[in-house]
Amino acid sequence: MNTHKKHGFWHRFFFSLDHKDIGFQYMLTIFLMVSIGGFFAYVFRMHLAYPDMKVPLFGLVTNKDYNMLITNHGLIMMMWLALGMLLAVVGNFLIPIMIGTDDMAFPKLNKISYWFFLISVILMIASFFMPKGGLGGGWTLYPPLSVGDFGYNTPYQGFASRFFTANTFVLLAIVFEFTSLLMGGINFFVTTLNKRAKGMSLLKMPIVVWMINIASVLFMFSVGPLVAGTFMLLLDINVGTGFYDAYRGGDPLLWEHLFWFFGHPEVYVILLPPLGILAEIISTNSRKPLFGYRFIINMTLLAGVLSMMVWAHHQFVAGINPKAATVFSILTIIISLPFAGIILAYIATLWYGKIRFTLPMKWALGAVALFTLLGGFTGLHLGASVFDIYAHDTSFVVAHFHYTLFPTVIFGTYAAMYFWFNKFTGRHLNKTLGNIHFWLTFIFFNGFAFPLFLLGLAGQHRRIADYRQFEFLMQDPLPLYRQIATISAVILILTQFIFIFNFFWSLKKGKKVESNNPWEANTLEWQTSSPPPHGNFAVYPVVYHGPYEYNMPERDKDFTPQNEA
Amino acid sequence: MSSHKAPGLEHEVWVPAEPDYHGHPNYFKIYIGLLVLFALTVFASFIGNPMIVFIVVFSISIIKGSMVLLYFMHLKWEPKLIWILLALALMTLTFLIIGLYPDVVPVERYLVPKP
Amino acid sequence: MRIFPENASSYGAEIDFIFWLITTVVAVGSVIVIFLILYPLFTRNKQRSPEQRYLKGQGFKQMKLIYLGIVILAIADFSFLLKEGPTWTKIEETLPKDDLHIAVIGRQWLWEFVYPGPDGKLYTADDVKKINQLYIPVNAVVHMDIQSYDVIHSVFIPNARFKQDALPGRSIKRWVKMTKTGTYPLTCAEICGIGHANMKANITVQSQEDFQKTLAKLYKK
Amino acid sequence: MNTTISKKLTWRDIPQARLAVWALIAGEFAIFGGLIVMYILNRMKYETWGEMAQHTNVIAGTINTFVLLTSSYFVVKAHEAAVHRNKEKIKMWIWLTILCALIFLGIKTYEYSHEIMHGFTLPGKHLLAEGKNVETMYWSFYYTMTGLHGLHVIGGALALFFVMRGVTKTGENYHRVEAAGLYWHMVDIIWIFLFPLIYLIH
Repeated sequence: MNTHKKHGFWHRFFFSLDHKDIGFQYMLTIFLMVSIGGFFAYVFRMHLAYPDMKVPLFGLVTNKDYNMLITNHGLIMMMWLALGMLLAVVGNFLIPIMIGTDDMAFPKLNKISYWFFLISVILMIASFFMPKGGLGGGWTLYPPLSVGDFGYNTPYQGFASRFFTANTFVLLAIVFEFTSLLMGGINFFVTTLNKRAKGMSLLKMPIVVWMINIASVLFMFSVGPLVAGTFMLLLDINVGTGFYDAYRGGDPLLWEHLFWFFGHPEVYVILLPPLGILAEIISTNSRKPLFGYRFIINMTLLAGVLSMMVWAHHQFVAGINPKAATVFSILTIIISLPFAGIILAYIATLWYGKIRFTLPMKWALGAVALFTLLGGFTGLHLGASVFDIYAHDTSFVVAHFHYTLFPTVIFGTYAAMYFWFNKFTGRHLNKTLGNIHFWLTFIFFNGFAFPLFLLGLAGQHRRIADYRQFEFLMQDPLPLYRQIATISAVILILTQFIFIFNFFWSLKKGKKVESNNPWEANTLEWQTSSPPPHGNFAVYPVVYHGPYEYNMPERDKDFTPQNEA
Repeated sequence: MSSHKAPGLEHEVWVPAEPDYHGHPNYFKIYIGLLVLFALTVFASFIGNPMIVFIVVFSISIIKGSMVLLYFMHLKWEPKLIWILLALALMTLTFLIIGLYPDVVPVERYLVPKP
Repeated sequence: MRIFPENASSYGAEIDFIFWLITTVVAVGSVIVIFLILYPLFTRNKQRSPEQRYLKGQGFKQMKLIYLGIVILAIADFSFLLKEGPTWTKIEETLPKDDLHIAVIGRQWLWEFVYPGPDGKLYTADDVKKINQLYIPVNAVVHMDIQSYDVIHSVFIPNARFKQDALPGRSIKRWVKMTKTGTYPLTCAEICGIGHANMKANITVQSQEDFQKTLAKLYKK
Repeated sequence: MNTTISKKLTWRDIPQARLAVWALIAGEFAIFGGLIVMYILNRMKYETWGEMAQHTNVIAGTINTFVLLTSSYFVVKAHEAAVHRNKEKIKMWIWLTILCALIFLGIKTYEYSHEIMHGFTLPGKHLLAEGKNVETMYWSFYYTMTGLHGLHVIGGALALFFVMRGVTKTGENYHRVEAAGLYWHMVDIIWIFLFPLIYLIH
């Protein structure tokens, strides 16, 4: 097993079957997507604050450009960054090594799912260059707008004119991405169940493995109806059927339902892996067992089931049955309870611990604080259907989901990067740059997202290219808020270059790790060499303990690796 | 710490199912049963009232489907996990149909002329 | 500094009240959470506390504070749900008797407001149509049939705290009762194409007499 | 100190290929189930779809159902042969299954061509011209559901073919016969639900 062969660049980045290499391929692909999404965010934020300015590197933003930018920013960040980074990358890097095995259950399937992902990325990027321009109908792709040429006012001119549109390409990209993630999810699921190291019972697995698996299963079921719906939408666009066409008795609301039936569990698919990452980091850095391991798993399962019953809170004013809306509102409020339990368990882990303020810990604490205080709690505002009448489709919603997604996706990913980078490369990320990166990101993320709450309360509705037409949105402090948000967002985006520089610099020149276990952690990935060889372990571990046995009584050191008898 | 074979690899070599684990129903009997139910389905379609036909035919379909699942696919002898997976799929669809019903069926809609 | 735009409808204050109610609950919760996070950070770091405790959170005894937290949040949740439910019923599920019945129709990218003609009935030949300008009487319940010709739009009147999507293929009846005269914006809150940003109308709330005059003028045209 | 190694790991009793196929099947049920849910709801709403259902070829559908049920039986026999490591029998039963798949697809092609000739196409331009707007959606659903199912038939048959070739050539991987067979049964089950819903309810 320990025959680690040196492979060339092409082999490593295109044909390798090793789960770590595939994870790295996913990561680089997603870096590409994120830089596009981030660039779009920069352009439209600049346009919002300074509508007349020619945005540097882009030029003047027209209404059409603006719609295209926000749509693709949303799609890229939700579908390719969040889902890809947290399921594919984290799952690929961590699952096999954390459960103490050599690779995925189906390495070839893993490779194929990466290729599907790559195809989806290519299709997505190709969609920007279609004859009629990129997609501009909102990332939710609500039908009458996303079906025809409504956005462009041109008549139907045959199949080719429909096929070579951004709508078709984006939908195909989404189908390919879902297929990729479905295959990946099945792979994770089977790997976890069948390839665990000797002694690794289900309740000795690290939380992050649990979370990725629950997320994969949740994804698998919630996405089914949407896949069917996507095929129907593709037929509507390209063949001219009428599934969502009100002229033929079709119903645009049906797509909204299907989309959010996937879309809401998707939020939890995105949320669960970072919660797992936070569990690892908080427990390791508090030098204390994770508080309520089984409780957290039970609450997650409960939240997973509940998350399939709350989707219509995205549609309170979309014309759904008001009585049903009441039910969905109550269920939405109820789903806050299991998450409150999970967050409280994390906070309880901090208590009576011995906290180390390492970099990953800072990211983790920042994520917990922001997610709970401003993301989770404003969820109560929006879950209450009455206030949602006013807040729906305003900047309040934008601020809310940036406060839920940014701390989990971005902070969670960075926490994972700073935590596991040394394991998978054998070198540390630079600490000083990391600290600067953290504080700038933390401050300017708040500077960007908090004003949006105030703008939303003032009635600023979403996806408007130019607010100057609305006098009530140009009253005194509001343009200032918009400028604060923009300047913060721009600095936030620039800050990420620090990380990119740090990442590639440390890859080549970073400080080498002194030991295999710099954080003195318990889980199995720290018990092999850094970077792990092909096949992960020289000697396959046998597991005796749970993953969070820090400060176990009657031990001379404060951590007990899982494979230590 | 002792070395042992990579876990999971032991399943690469598949051994014939042991009789106590993989039950062996009489496949031909099940097949005949399916054909009988299938004939019933076709006859039931002559009842007339679409609602009754729907209920009868759909229930027979469920019986047929579960027969294929249980015996042909050996679900009866599979561990609980598989049952849970299928139950989750069923649960998903139940939520979907309950959530969609009030917004699709009883709603009054009209056909919008094309602009 | 004003947080919300000026309220001009009969139920706007209740929606604002729900916001403040939840915000109060959330503020209290935030203070607790901030304390729970910060206290261990300041007291339990490396320099100050040598000994940590081996607590795994098993069994009811150790978990009781967490259960307590969940119960408190549940009580807080349901305390505002008790207020929220009836308000939702009042605004969305019940229709008070109408004084005026109009149709609000969205199309790319303008709003059409259809008034009943002199016969007082909507959807007859003598209906009058007004583009991007809506006149309604003050203190009168106005029923709106919200419709769309092409794509999904959304009627949004910030000052009335009113929002409803307009879906092609269905006519959604909602009501509003304005309590202050004046001119307020009416916008589209659901992306509907290139002109989404320009889809703006005015809603002028007039006293009864002024409204009758306006209506007469409309009929004359 | 807690040093017990858990002894019984029940879920490991499932070979990984079978587990993966079961997970795939559950996912496919969600996809087809979503489609069927939408169809049923629309069917309840629009009663005129019953007229359209009368234009389907019930006899062809009946034969097809019979063919698929039979093929399911063949596949399970192939699995039985795989348990006994009988290459020749595996070959025979799987060829019979693929034959059934081809018959199914042939009948389906006949049906499609017949219906298209009568003007019941996927976008339904003729019906639109007649003013039967709502009815076009019945045919859209018809083609989407049967077409997607047809793609699965093709996929399942290909999977069976490659598995059979691999098994008979190498004499290894007998478990793959069962995995591919499971997928084939799923295709059958979906048809068991589609057939009455599309053809029989008038």
